[in-house]
Formats: sequence, C-alpha cells, structure tokens
Amino acid sequence: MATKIYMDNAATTPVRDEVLDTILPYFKEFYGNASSVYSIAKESKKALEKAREQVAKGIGAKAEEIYFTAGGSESDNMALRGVAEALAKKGNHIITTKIEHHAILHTGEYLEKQGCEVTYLPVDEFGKISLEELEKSIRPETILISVMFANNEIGTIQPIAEIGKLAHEKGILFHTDAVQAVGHVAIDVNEMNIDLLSMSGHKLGAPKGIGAIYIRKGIPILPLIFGGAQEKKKRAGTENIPGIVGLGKAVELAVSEMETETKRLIHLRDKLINGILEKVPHSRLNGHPTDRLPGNCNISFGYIEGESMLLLLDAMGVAASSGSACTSGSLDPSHVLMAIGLPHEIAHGSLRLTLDRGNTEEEVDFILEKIPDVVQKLRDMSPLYEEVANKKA
Amino acid sequence: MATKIYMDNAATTPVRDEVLDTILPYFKEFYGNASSVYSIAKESKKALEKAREQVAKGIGAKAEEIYFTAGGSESDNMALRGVAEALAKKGNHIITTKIEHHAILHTGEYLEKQGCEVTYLPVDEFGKISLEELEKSIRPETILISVMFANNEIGTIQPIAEIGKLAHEKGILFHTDAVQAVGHVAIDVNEMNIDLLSMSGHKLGAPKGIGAIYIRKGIPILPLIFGGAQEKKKRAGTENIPGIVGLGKAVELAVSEMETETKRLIHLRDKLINGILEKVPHSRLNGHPTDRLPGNCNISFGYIEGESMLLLLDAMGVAASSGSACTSGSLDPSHVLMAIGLPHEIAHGSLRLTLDRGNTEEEVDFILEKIPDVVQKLRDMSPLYEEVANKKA
Amino acid sequence: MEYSEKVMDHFMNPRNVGVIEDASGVGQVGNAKCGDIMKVYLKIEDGRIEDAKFKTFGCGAAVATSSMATELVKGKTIQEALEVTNKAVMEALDGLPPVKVHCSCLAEEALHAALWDYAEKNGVKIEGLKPPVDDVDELHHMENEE
Ligand SMILES: Cc1ncc(COP(=O)(O)O)c(C=O)c1O
Ligand SMILES: Cc1ncc(COP(=O)(O)O)c(C=O)c1O
Ligand code: FES
Ligand code: FES
Repeated sequence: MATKIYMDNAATTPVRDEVLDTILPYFKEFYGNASSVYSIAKESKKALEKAREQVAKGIGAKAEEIYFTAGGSESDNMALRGVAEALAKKGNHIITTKIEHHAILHTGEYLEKQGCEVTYLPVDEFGKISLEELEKSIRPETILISVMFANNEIGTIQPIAEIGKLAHEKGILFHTDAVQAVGHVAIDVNEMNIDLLSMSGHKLGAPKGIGAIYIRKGIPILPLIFGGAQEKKKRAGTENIPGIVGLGKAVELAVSEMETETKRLIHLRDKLINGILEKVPHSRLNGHPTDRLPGNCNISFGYIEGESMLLLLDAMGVAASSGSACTSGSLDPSHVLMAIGLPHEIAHGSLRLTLDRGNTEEEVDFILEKIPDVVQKLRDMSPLYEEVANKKA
Repeated sequence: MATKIYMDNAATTPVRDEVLDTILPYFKEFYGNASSVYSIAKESKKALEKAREQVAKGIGAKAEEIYFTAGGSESDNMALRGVAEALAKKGNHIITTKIEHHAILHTGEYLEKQGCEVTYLPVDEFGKISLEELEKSIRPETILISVMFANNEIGTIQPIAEIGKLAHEKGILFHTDAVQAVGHVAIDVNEMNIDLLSMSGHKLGAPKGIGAIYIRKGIPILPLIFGGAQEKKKRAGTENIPGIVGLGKAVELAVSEMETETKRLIHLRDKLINGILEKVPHSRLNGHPTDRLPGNCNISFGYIEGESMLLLLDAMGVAASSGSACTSGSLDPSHVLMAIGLPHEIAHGSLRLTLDRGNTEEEVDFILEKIPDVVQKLRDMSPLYEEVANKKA
Repeated sequence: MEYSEKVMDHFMNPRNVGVIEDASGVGQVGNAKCGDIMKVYLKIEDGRIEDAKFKTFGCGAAVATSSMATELVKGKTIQEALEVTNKAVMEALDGLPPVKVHCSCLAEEALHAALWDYAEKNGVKIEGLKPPVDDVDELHHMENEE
C-alpha cells in the first residue's frame, strides 16, 4: 500500500518544494568548492554565507556563530565531546536528562568511560525536568548542562529559558538539542541563555544529511572532525553546499510561517488527541497537554503492541511511529516512555502521530474514524485485554 | 568572468547528470526515514542497501563492510580515532606520511595529544614513501598504518598493495585515504590487503556531504558519532538517502567507465604536462611521472606566485588550483610540495590542473596556448625573475 | 577570495611595474608569513617623489597593493609619503579580505625600505622612519581571524 497519509514528521519530513528549487542549481551549475579562488567557487561561498545568515536569524544568533554539520547527531556529539574536552581542566561533570535522544545519551555513556561524570535528570509524568532538581545536581566541577528543547517522542517542551538562566547564574555552559524545535517553536538563543544548540535539516523540510550547531562566540570547544580549515577550523570537510542552502531556506521559511502554521497545527493536534482519547477507552496522552510541540500526538493504548498497530495503519496508507524512529530497530521499550513512568506493557502500546505542514483536517478525520477499529482488532487478539473484558463482563 | 574551463576536479566535481536523476526522487517522493516500518520507508531502506552493494562492488568489498558517512574527512577521522581507541590496550603507535590530507594529519596531531605516538613518513622527490623506511618504523606497539592511496595535490599513487602486504605480515591494520582514488583508479581491498578505506562522493560526481568508510569485517573500531542504531551502530544519524543513492550510482558508473576514461585522461594529462614543460622555461613537474592519477597535472613555475596565476587564469574563465583547495585559505606553502623537497618560493609557484570526464582536448589546447603568456606576465613583475633575466642578458 | 573591483583592476592592470635604473632609493622586503617579496624603486628630487616603480612576487593582494601604493606616493613629499600606510592603501582599494591584510604591509614596508635607502645614500634623516626589517610580519601583528 502506498503511503497516503504521512504522520511521522518527527522522524523525517519531505524536502519542501521551495527548498528543493533553491538547492537544485548547486548540484551541477554552481558546484564549486567554497574554499577555492575562482569565480564559480564564489557562488558557493556566497550561498554558504547567505544560508549562515538565514539560520542565524532563525534563532536570534549571529551568522558567525553558526557551524554547519552533517545532522543533529553530529551536532549533539560535537557539543558534548567538544566542550568536555575543551573544559577538561575545569571540570568533568555534565548534567543531562533521562529523555534525551540517543545522540546525547550514548555520547554521555562514552564520556563516562573517558572519566566524565554524567547526571541524567529524571522527568515528571509529563516529561518535564524539575528546576530544583537541576539546581541541586550542580557541582563545582559541572561544566555543561544539556537539556533537549522538545522531546522527539512525547513532544514535551522544557523550560529552556529558566534552565539557561540558572546555568548562566552558576557560570555553566548550556546546550540544547533543538532538533525537534527549530522551525517549529520560537527560539532566541540570547533571551534563553543558550550557549550551544543542535539542529537537523530533515526535520523541517531541508534534506537529510545536513545540520548545524550554534556555538556562542567565545565558547571553548574542540572539533569532532579535524582536517581542512572549513567552518573556521571547527568542522572540517568540503562544505555540503546544496544541503546548507536548503537548511538556510527551510529555516527562513519555517520561521516566517511559524505563527500561522503553529495555530493550524495546534488545532489539528488537539482535535486528534481529544478525538482519540474520547473514542478509544484505555488510552492516555503521553507528554504535556499544552507545553508540547504543535504537531505531536503521542497516545498509549492499553493491552496492545505498537508495531502491530503500525502495520495495520500502514495497510491503510497511514505512516506513523511507535517511539523514536531511530531506535525502532531495537526491541527495548522507549526510554522516554519509561522515564515518564509508563509500565512496560503500556509503553509498548504507544502510537506517535506527528503532523506538519503537509497534513490536513481531512486526514485527521480519517484517522479518528479508523483508529478505534484498529485498536479493537488488536485488543480482540490480546490475552491481556481478555482479562479486562472478562472483568467487566 | 564565468567559468568556461573547469580544471579543478580534485577539489570537487559537478554532480553527474545520471547521478542527479537517480537521486531526485528521494527528496520529495521517497523521503521516508530508512529506520521506519511503513511502506514509504521501505523504499529508502531498499535504496540504501542497493547503494551499499554498488559501493562495495566498486572496491571489491562486501556490502556489509561499507558504512556511509558525511564525507572523506569524517571517514578519515573515524578510521584513525576509532581504531586508536579500540586498540588502545594493544598499542599506541600509528604510522602515516607527511603528505596526507589534513583530515589525517590534524587527527594525528590530536591523537598525539591524547597519548598516541605518530610517525610521519617522509617521501622521495616524486612523493612516494619507501617500503624499507615503513618497515623500519614498525614497532611492537604499532596498531595502524595509514597511507593515502593517491595524493590530492601531486597525484602520486603509493604502492598500496605492497604496503598492505607488509602491514598484514606484521599483523598491523592498514587504512588508506582513497578519496582521490575511488572511481579513478582500480581498487581491490582484498588483493591490496586494505582493512579500512575512506572515500568522498563529491570527488567522483556524487554530491558533497556524502562519503563512506570501508571497514573489513571483524576490525575493531569505535564510532565517531554516537546515537541511533543506524549503520549497525557504527555511525549514528538519519541516513542521507539522496547522498547515499548518489554515491552508489557514481561509484558504479565510474568503475564501469574506468578503462576507457583512464586512457583518455592519461592522454590529455600527458599532453598538458609535456606541452607546458616544453613551452615554459623554469618549469617542473611535481609528483611521479607515471604512477600518478590519470587527471592530475601539477607544475611549478619558478619566480612567480600561485594565487596571482589563478586570478589571471580565472579572468580567462579557467578554474584551477594551487595546492589543496581545502587549505587555500591558509598562507602556508603546501606541506606536500615542501615534503617532496621544493624550496619555499618554488612551492609557491605551483599550479594544479585536474582533469575529469568533463574536460576535452580543445580545453587542453587552449591552456597550452595561454599559459606561457600568463607566466611571462607575472615573471615580468617579479623581483626574483629580474635577477635571472639580468644574469642571462 | 573575494577581492574588490579596485583590487582586481590594480591586479589585472598594475600601474608602475618595472625598474628605475637610476633610482634614488631601492627597498626590498619579504614576508616570512607567506614567503612573498616586494621591491620598490623611488626617484626623489628636491624632497619630492617624482617616480615610483615596483616588482612583486606575491598574491593578487600583494600586486594590487604594490600598484596602489606606488600610485599614491607619486608626487608626494617624503613626509607625505610616510602617511601612505598599509591602512591607507587598503582603503584606497576598497578593502582586502581579512586573511590578506598582511599583504598590504609588504607595500608599506617596501616603501619605507626604499626611503631608508635614499636617506642612507644621501645622509639625510627622515623623521619617524625606522630601519627596515627582514620579516614584515614581526612589525604587524595582524588579527587574522583564527
Ligand atoms: C585525499 C583527500 N582526503 C580527504 C579529503 C576530504 O574530503 P571531504 O572534503 O569530502 O571531507 C580530500 C578532499 O578534500 C582529499 O583530497
Ligand atoms: C531530538 C533529536 N535529536 C537528535 C536527532 C538526530 O538527528 P539526525 O538523525 O539528523 O542526526 C533526532 C532525530 O533523529 C532528534 O529527534
Ligand atoms: S514478539 Fe516480536 S517483538 Fe515481541
Ligand atoms: S599572501 Fe603573500 S603577499 Fe599576499
């Protein structure tokens, strides 16, 4: 069955028409290496610096504070490892959360093996960290706080400005993985006291394989990729000009449309959430009811398992996800759902529908019409549900 | 002046028509995240595995031994750091050469700060390492030999099979930076005893920002980018499907055309080299006369400076380079030209013309016609040449 | 490298290239940072620079600044010529890329070296002029962005 309704925009998005049109000339026409001196290379250089401006503007930064990378994972790795190495003399303690993306969590584990100490803050039932707990976990040797802007699974948005304020009061650097937030939520790195920020193009209509890291001017950081003098010697490698141009354009578009698009998406999201909770018994919303990404709907259905649900939906042409797409190869229940306190079997029965500009009200209505049957079909097969049904009877 | 003759293919190449056509559907149509379960993601997964086959086949490897990265620099960093970390218990000595790309050299310097010892082998006047010297530099604690397949500036091809044989006799891993070689020179990782190999898409008609590393099955290596389970947990990050598809296609095309294209290029290259040496006094060829990349012409002109030459050529619509494009932002004379023993001022006057499938015999003739005047114009301005001219008079 | 139109004009059509056979002062300086060299010839009469010529082994910026610097000093008195600093030359060229700022020092220093040579030969003292150095870069600690 061909996909008709794509509701997995948190996993990845199609490249936007305007973005693809903008990048196309940079493959065959303006293909020069931005580091070269001749004319055709100047087009690349110009495009590079324009995109840097666009990305910077989208988060309230200066162009010179934007460094292009190959994606969110690279940016996350660079932030943690680069700061840990640069500040090794100052301290070895990093604070992050239990619900970060694996690009942060696994880098944290790696750093622990290298002699760092990492605190993974718990979250409440809505997926929020506690500022008091954060403050208590700060030590003299704490060099970095890394808290994601918005969670990729349950959509919860953290109190970023407050975290940034606290970090700066204590003289600690603050990194945020904003891969799910950039282009979807308003961000100002200065107002929010953010020192480092990760983003990834394919989450907002730019291609896969391009990302960026914002590094506040003067912040000490080591490169993750050594080599040529690109990106002011902070990230080597011939610049991915089409990707970079695409990221610039996508950020510019997303930020300019954010106000109207956010309103539209929140309406659709809440219709979807409330509709499902109403129509399907034994269902619960995961994540914060209001402090959540405009497009994120994550619901757990008791007594059924996620993959089966995805397969039935796929058969109807609906693309959705159950937990993070990156880890769907693994069989562990999502660490995020565990962290908000869901029991194992409930965590397994979670469905994530993430909406973006491509989605319509008709699609939401279609899902609302079909989902009760899908859930019921699986529950009828479930030995766990049998007991519940019997009890009721 | 718009570029009419592009002779800087070692810096980067335009994306080939066939390659762009192949990758286009993966931006907006088949945009699924390869890790997801639904139908549209299966297209991505299929494309990913097909490209892995194509790349593997191009170097005589198995598909499962190919890992996609964001480019040559990342692959180089990963090879050195990943092996150094994985084998830290076994030893801390790495052997490489003085003429490697900065992606290797600067990673080597970084590893030295981490406690590794790195030997940088010298090269002879043609840019070749000595096998005897290599053998002598091997120690009980040597864990890795990294020698580039072909040099990006002077085009010299190393005796890779012999190095691989020696490395394996001594039980040492062998990595080669084949960024300039893949698609241009025949490679067989098994015959050549290569354990790790770096490549970069944009050097052979695939887009910028995609690369790969071949890792022989069973070789111990740590990831450089931690996170999701992509690339068998060796390289995290949502897969850059268009880039990957493009790399696969480009390798397949290049290898299938290699025989005829190599013949054509060697003819053009040698015509260019011999023509310039004949027409311009005080000029010399850099690199090996025959063991060199089919498209590489690197010549030093006494008494003049490279950048000025590039600007005059650019004004005629000719794009060329003087030393590695990656470092042209720096002011140091090329470390490669210094390593082959050129004095400072001769190294400064080097011109690199690198030909590829887009170049024609007419273009070579045009360069041969124009270059003597360009050189003469600059020599007439040069205080160094004045002395020579006076002596003669 | 993004050069201004003026830089490109002075590079493509450099003014005052050449040698003055009976020069009053000749100065040659090298830039150890990049290995480039510039030589300036001055013809000075009655304390006024009547003619200036140069030869330069260097990048586009070095050639353009050589051309502009010699243009600027022609017709000036010696004291006025001392005000033709690398900054003045850069301004006259509508600026240089940051990594090329050091190239403009070559012109200033070569000019000073030629004036020093003139002073030595004629036994005059030029107020504010310092003896030439081997390496221009020791004088100018340029804030090259990283
Ligand atoms: C020999 C060699 N190694 C590594 C690289 C780095 O490749 P990339 O710029 O794609 O990261 C290059 C090209 O710049 C190269 O020529
Ligand atoms: C919150 C978050 N961080 C990091 C990443 C990694 O981004 P990428 O896959 O582009 O490397 C993702 C998406 O996969 C994400 O959702
Ligand atoms: S039974 Fe298949 S994943 Fe549990
Ligand atoms: S780089 Fe040497 S003078 Fe400009």
